[in-house]
Amino acid sequence: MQRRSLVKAALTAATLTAFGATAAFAENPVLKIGFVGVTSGPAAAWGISNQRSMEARAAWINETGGYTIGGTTYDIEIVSFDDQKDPKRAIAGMEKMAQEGIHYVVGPNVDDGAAAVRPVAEANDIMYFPYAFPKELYSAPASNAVLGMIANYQSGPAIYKHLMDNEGVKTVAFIAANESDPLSQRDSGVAAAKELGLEVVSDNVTYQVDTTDFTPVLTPILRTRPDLLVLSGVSPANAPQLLRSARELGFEGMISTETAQDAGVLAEGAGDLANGFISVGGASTPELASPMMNEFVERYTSMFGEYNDESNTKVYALEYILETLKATPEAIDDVAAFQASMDGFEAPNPYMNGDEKLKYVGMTSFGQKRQIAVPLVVNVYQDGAFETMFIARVD
Amino acid sequence: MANGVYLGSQYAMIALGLTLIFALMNVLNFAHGQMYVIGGFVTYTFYGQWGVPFVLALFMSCITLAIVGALIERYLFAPVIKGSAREESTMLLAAGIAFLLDALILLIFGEKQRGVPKIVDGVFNWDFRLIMPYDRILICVLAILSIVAFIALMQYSKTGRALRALAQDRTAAQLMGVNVDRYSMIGFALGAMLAGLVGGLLVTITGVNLGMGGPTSIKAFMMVMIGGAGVISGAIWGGFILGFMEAFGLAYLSQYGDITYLLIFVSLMIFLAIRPQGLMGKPWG
Amino acid sequence: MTALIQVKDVTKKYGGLIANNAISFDVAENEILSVIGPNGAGKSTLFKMIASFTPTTSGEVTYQGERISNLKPHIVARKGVVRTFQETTIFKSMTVRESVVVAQHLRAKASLAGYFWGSKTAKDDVTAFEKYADELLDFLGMSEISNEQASNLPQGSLRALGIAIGLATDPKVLLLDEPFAGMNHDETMNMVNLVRSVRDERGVTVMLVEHDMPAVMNISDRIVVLNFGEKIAEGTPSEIQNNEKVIEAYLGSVDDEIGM
Amino acid sequence: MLNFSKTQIFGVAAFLAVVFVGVPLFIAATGRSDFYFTLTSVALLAIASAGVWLTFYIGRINIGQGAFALVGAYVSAILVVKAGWSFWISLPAAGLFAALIAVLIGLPILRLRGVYFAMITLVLTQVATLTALALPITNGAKGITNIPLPGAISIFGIPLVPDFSTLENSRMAFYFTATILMVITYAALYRLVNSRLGHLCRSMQQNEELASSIGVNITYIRILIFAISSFFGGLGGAMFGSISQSVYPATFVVKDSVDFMLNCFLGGLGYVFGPMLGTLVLYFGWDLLFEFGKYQMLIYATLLILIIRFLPNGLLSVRFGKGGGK
Repeated sequence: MQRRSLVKAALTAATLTAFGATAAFAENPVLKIGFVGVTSGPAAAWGISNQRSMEARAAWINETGGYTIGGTTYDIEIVSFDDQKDPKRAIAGMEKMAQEGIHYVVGPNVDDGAAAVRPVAEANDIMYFPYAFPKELYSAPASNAVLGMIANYQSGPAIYKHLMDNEGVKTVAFIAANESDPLSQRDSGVAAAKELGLEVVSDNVTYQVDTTDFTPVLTPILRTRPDLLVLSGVSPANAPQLLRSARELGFEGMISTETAQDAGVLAEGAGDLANGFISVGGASTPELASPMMNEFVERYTSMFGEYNDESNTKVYALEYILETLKATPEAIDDVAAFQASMDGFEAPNPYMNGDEKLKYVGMTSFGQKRQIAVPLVVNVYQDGAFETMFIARVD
Repeated sequence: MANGVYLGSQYAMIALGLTLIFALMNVLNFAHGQMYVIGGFVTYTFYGQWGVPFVLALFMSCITLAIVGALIERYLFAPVIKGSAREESTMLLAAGIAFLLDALILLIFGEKQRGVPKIVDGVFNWDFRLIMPYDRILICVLAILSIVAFIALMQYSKTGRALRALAQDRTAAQLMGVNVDRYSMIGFALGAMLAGLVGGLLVTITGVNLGMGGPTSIKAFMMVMIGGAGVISGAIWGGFILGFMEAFGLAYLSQYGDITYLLIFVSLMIFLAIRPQGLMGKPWG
Repeated sequence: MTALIQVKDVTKKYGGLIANNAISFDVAENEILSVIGPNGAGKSTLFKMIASFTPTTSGEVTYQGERISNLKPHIVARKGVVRTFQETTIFKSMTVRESVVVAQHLRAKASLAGYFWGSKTAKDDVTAFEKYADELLDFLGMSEISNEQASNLPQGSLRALGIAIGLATDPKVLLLDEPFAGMNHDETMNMVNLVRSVRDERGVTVMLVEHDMPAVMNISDRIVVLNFGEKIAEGTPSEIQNNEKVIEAYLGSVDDEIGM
Repeated sequence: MLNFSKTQIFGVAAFLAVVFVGVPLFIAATGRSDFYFTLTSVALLAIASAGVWLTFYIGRINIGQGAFALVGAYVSAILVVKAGWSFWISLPAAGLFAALIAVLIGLPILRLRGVYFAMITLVLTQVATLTALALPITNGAKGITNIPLPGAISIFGIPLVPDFSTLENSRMAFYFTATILMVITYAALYRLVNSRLGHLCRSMQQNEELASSIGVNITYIRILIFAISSFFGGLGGAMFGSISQSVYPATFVVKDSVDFMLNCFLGGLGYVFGPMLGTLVLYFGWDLLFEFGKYQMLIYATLLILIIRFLPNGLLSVRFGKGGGK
């Protein structure tokens, strides 16, 4: 109950405004898309970037006349629910979505929430797009969850491999917050690193999310002198402090994470000490961003005052939902049709230059296509902005 | 070692504010962490955003929090304490205030992690045996100075004496002619101000975000418990002990990996069970 | 007269401080025995050790030959040795009658589960408790205030309530903690009569710790005098009145008190 | 002893009617079936809060109920998933295990009072979460997922409870299960408080020394009450695990412990049904304020502060004067 969904509140307000505005000059039928995630508390930034990117996109669509699916033009309404990172609330949120007659929901942001909403989602015919990595969410018999991003067990190996090949990284150390998600991510990261033949020199150091001084936590890990330090599942709030402490302690190796980060936060929190920090992004770097991406960023910024680079990866889920519905109009209230169409779905990726495609993947990891194909763009932070390091794909 | 001193000094300041409020009014201020966060955001806004000199920004944090604290005491805590059958009811009020401040923080300052430029660059490195960035040293010194100033205030000023009398025995203080209502308010404002001051100091190192409030409150509670509730020396001891525990404990216990914190918390529980009054406190109940 | 309670070489040390040093005396059945002494003589500590509210450092207290020191207070109470407190220690938000009913806990025949399910024994217990509470309050002359909330009572009635709570447990020995403190002459005399009737009519042995010399002289069968943690005298009121050590101790303490 | 006044009987009857008939009818009429889960949550949280209230009744501020709810959730999950027990047997087992833990932990810590007890229970919640993260049997960070729904119960071939997984509307089934449990819990709590044990608790709440001087074994009663309290916590937690079909270390955290305590404060510490009302208002109130969007939290907090400012003894103090059982 702490820090209730202030953020959610913000999101909802924005939704209402967006909705109100639409209702004012367009009388289109409304297509509701849900969001259940954490928009308050220490992890608020994750959910907020999610919610805002959805709202920015929805407002954009509505302003330009709506979204046409099967001959009907809809206005898009985003219905948001702050689960406060509490699985109990997440279930309530999913129930609320069912109540609203919503069949497509983005979120939740964390493992326990994503697992807790599964019974509700499956009972109420809701497809949901969590930002959580446990494989059992996406593997049969689970049917309704679609991984909304690239899992760390997919991006991790790609990053480690790249660094091994190009930077001569031989030893790696992991550090994670003492919470479910980061620990799970660390464990799968460690397994992946070992498989690649990297030497894992430290994998059991953890910190509490409320840590204010990371020096004592980092000291033992840095003593092992790894070539690469992986911050498993690091939250945007902790990342700058970890970077700063590590560099101040004289660490000169590479630092990476498999989650998305915000350049502004890094710049403020760690300044130049964040240079060289490797993280995962969407189509954020100038050479990759399509004009549509740039417009999106612009609209987002004017709507909420400030862009969040994490949104680069979070703009996709809504686009996937809409594009798939467009391709299979009957799926609008028939989830089975949606699922059936996932195998063959393909559409151009509007946010990236080049001929990238939107499609569902995940056969290798889950045995069924329950993941959206987002280009795995690995970024390096440099002086306040991200630069592309390399791009990879997931199957 | 140096890290212990650094962590300890900031923890001690947080704990001091909390323990002061507790001693004066028997209120466990759940909103203490939120006050700390506000302090951080105010300094961030003045120093980081508007380029006001750091010291002035810090001063603004103190003033803001002192005013907030005074208002909260005057219009919320004081009447509730008078009207409630069991004084623990103030815990609900404190929690309500924590929610309210959280809501305000989100609306005013947003959800992102915020940080300000370093006030001093560079790292003090003594042969790799002692590594300490200069800004930490500076903050640590400032924190210790503040603590010393606070103690001096409590010991030697008229206000300090009145507050101490009040903390010891409300009724007796009243009989001695201390204006209880007024000094409760001053005390609360002072406690809140300390929270704001630490928030302002630390924003230069750890940054600030709206999620820090709750965990900070809980940490502060633990420090106060270790040292002994409502005792100033206890808060300082508690702060330093927790600071050292984190600084050393993590270094030595890190080999146990994931259960490091479990060990720390369990030992804390055992300590409290054996010595419930903390190090310096009197049994209370 | 046989010794009901025997205090044998009881010593209490707090760190290096000796609060009681090898105190010994007996309390006979059906007598009123007072322990007196100047401030800081160790009366309260001794009292607490007898009721097992604090452990002894060495020595022991027996009741009917059984050790009652260094146990839990409720066990001592169950054996029949019950203490009262000074006036602030009451059940603040219960009425007088409720307090007395609750205090009959020791007499309960039914188990706690029996009470929960409302067994026959439990119902009988409750009826019996309420009846006895009324009797007891009547006996103590407190019927009129039986429905008053304890926190609203004047000081004198609080003291009586304390004794009522103690008596409700149906004790063999009642230990009274400064029953006359802060009372004026009339109130003291009422209390003296009350304590006496407790002994005379209910056969309760009374041991009390007190300051008020005239009242103690009036009420006690025998008196034990402590000073600086040592027993300096024991005897009937008249013996004590003429004991030089006692006079010296009390004069000395008066000086001390003035000095403070 | 069961001499209820007519008003009381009427009140209880009205309450039961609302819970078991009114709510389902209302939901059927409005189609707001999401209320089932919200109200189920309220019922379960109210059960756990009842436990916290009980520890308040012996004068202890308990911020550790989250720990026992977590224990309950894990015990039930482990018994169902790893040992293949029926959920209905694992439910009381979860409560009993939580009670057992409470006895072990209560022995040293129940000597503490006031804020000290409050703090140590707060730390206890942290310890529970961290233990769940560290133990192999709890599956550590990965939690326990895919917990089957409660199965059928039948006695002598007569089906009493259907298999939840075959039900079309398991929400309603959970709602009834949770509310029945809640009604039983509060009936038990009411009996307890108004029986001799309750009187002894009250005597301890007001003065432990005096209570022990009249022969009350305060250690025993403290432990007993703490165990009962934790039993309720374990029960509520186990039910929750079953609804979400998953348990994680973060299923119950410090925030939940604090919430349980606030529910009691808000409803009123002097009233048995206080925690139930408090839970309803705090949990459901938040959902109702959903419409206010951005300002939801602000309004919620402001209302909370106003309530405590003007009704410092809890919501129920409006209706009843002082003290009193119900």
